[in-house]
Order: sequence, then C-alpha cells, then structure tokens
Amino acid sequence: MKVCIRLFAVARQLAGRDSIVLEMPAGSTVAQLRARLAADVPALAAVLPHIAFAVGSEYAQDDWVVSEGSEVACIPPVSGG
Amino acid sequence: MKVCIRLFAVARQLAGRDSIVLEMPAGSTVAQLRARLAADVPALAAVLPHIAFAVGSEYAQDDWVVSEGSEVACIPPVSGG
Amino acid sequence: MIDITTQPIDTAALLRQVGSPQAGAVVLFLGTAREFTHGRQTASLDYECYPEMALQKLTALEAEARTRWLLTGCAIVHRVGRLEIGEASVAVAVSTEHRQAAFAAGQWLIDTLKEIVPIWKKENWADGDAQWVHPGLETPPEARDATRGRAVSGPSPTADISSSEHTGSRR
Amino acid sequence: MIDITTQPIDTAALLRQVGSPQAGAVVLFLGTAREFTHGRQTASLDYECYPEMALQKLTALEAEARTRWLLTGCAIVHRVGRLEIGEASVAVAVSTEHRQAAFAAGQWLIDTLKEIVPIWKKENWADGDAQWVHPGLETPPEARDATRGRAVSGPSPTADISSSEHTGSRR
Repeated sequence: MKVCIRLFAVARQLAGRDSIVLEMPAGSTVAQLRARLAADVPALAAVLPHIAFAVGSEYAQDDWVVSEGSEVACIPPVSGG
Repeated sequence: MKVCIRLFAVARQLAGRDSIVLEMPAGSTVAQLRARLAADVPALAAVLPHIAFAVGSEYAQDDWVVSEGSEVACIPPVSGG
Repeated sequence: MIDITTQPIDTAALLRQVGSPQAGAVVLFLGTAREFTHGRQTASLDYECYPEMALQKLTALEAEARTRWLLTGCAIVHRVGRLEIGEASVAVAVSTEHRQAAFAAGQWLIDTLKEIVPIWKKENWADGDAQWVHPGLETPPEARDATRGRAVSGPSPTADISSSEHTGSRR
Repeated sequence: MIDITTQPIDTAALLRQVGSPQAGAVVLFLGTAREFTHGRQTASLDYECYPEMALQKLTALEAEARTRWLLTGCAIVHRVGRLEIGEASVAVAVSTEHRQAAFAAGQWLIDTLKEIVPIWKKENWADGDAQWVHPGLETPPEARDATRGRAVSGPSPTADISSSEHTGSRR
C-alpha cells in the first residue's frame, strides 16, 4: 500500500520536502513506517527516534497499524503557544 | 481636638451623610472614636463592630492614637473587584 | 499603571500598556457584572471607593507584586459608578517573561485587591431592592433600600490586612 | 471559538466573544514574541502548524476544559506565519461565573496546548541564524540555517499526550 507522510518543521527542513510517499506492506505499523523513513531519508535518521507520529490527526504509538489511505504525519516535539 | 471621619457605603447610607466631625480628647484611640461614633450616631451602632478604621489611608487597629488633623475613615468590609 | 475611573475600561489600551519586548506572556483579568447571584437577578451595580486610600492601596499592590515577581508590565484599573450587566468593574493586566509568573501575579493581585482595597459594590436587584455588599456583615434592615433585602454574608476580609496596618500608637 | 490565523490576533473581538451576562470573570492569556531568550536576541518568529490536526486538538482542548470547569465562554486563537517582536502568537480567553475557575481553565488550556497541539516555532535570531524549536530534540547541524546554531533543549512534551493517543492496533 502507498502511505503518504506529511513532514513539518525540522522534519520538513531536513528532508527538504513537505511530504513523502512510501510503498509499505499492508498491515505495517508506525514503527515500521518510522524505520522505512529513516532508511529512505537518511537526513531524518538522527531525529526520527524523537519524532511522534499521527494517524488521522491523532497521536499513534509504535504498534498502531496503519491503513491504506490514512493521513500520516511526523510530529516533532511541538513548540506552539 | 476635632476629628473628621469619612463614611462610605453602608456606613454612609445608615448615617445619612458622608462624614461626621467628632470633638475628642487629645490622645484618643481608634477604639474611643468607634465608641463615640456609636453613641453619637445610633444608626451605626450595630455595624460598627464590623467596620475597620483607616487613618491617613492606612488600616489602623483599635489602639492606634489619632492625631489632630489626621484623615480618618470608616471602612466597612470591602467588596470591590 | 493604576487608575480609578468612571469610564468603561479600555482593555486594548491596558494590553498595549503592559506589552513589552521583554514579555513572553500577558495575563488580563476582568471582573464583570454578572446577571445572577445565587439565582437572584441583578439589574445594575454601583461601585463606590475611598479615592485617596484606594489609589494608595492599588499602588502598594503593584509595588508588592513587583517584589514578588519580575513583571515587565503591570496595570490595574477599577471602575466606579453605575455598571450595567456584562461591563467590567476591574481589570488587572500583567506581563512577564514566562507565563507561570503572569498567572500567579494576576491572581494574587485580584485576590488581594478584593481583600484590602476600599471599594464597595451595591447590588441593584431586578426586583427593586438595593443593597451594599459587605462580606461578613449582616446588613441591618434600615440599610436596605427596600424590604425584601437579604444581606450577603461570607468570611470577613479584614483579617488579612496586617501587612500595611497601623499597629500600636503613633506617639 | 477556535481559530488558526495568519492575521494579528484581535483581542477585543475575543473578549467580546467570551463575554456573557453569566460571567463574573474573564481571563485572557497572550503569548507574545520575546526579544531575548537566555540572552540571545530574536529578530522574528515563524510559526508553522499541521492545520487539520491543530484545529482538531484545539477543539478537543476546549471540549475537555468545558468538562473540567463551567465555562460561560472559551476562545483559543493561534497565529501562524511570521511574527515580529511583541506580537501575540496565541490567545486563550475564558469566562466563568467566579474567578478561580477562569484562572485555572486559562492556565490548563495554555499549558496543555503547549504540550500537544502540533504547532512549531522557528527562532530567527538577530545574528542571522534560524532554528526550529523542538523541546528535547537536539537539532542536528544540518537542520540549522547558519553555523552558529545551538539547539534548545528541554523535557520532551510528548510523554503526556496519552489521553488522545492511538494505542494498539486498529484491526
């Protein structure tokens, strides 16, 4: 399945783009997305352990299974306010 | 000595005036002013035990000695804000 | 900045007043005239103050707050006279580097103002009664403008004012 | 009322928005762009958000605050884009019957907003460096716009977001 991951702030800056599409096996978890992203975009490898993921606008833990068509985003530590 | 006492809120309303001048012996304390005020203005007698006094814009305890020319005021429990 | 005014409080001016390049946080508190108190309807409020002492106490409050917190700005304005429902009777605005201090200072200022500053509120009830509000003081019948009055009671605020009180004799 | 906007925050409109005849207290918090952070001068700030999620999280924050306190009004506005020193990046306004709840709700809303809402700040330092602020994340050298950068560190805010988190698998 294709999974589109939106990138923000330092993640967007490091990757040089605001989203990336990964081809993943059906049933992939957030942890597997994170590993694939680190492999495909080495510039993100150092920060990915500190970056949360959101699926469908909710924070998602590593064991969350991503469905095809889900909106996935990298959420670096937030600093709004 | 003459002591002018300013009256506010319920004290002003009960006394029907916004100040009163008492003739007091030199060296009178706040407690003595309070007692004289209750005697001279019976309408205030019931509330005076609950009313603070200020001398020169500072709260003054019962043993405070009032000087001639001091600005004295009755301060019922406050309700600003 | 300290003020007592009969005019509506200009909150935009207060926010400008406390703004600062050093400030990361601003807290503005407004006390507003509420329509219902324990189910009883208020038509309007009248506020009265002892002007000289109220200004002096407000000034002292700001000074004390500045010893407790590093304020980049501070403004306190109390309105007096007739207020309609929804209007602000008091505004406290503070700015600080970080937000915790702004909340703490703002809350301390309004809490202490309500304990010690000589300002009084009269409830003009919708039923035609009117009544000075004096926490802890049962208003006697003759102090009511109408017969259906009921005194508001609560803890006496005058127990906590020792910090700036005359104690003992002066001579 | 929830909004994310590129325009200056209209605080007068927010205060009108949360005003209510049932309110006796209004607390407005503003986060403002500070000129100095640990002695280093900021020229401007850029804020970026994940719009869909940020709006959803702000809406959830208001709903959660309304379960914790009886709010007569609530408004949260975050600004994004370029901010000059002194401008407000965020405004939280709440009104309540009594003031304690207004302070508590206002403080909880801004504290929680800063922990969970996906909005990010970039410091554009006066020395020409620029840097995304990610508490707990040492920004690697390649993420700096100039060579004199220094990452801001602090406790990770992502530890406290479990209340609205996906946990476990969905199928």
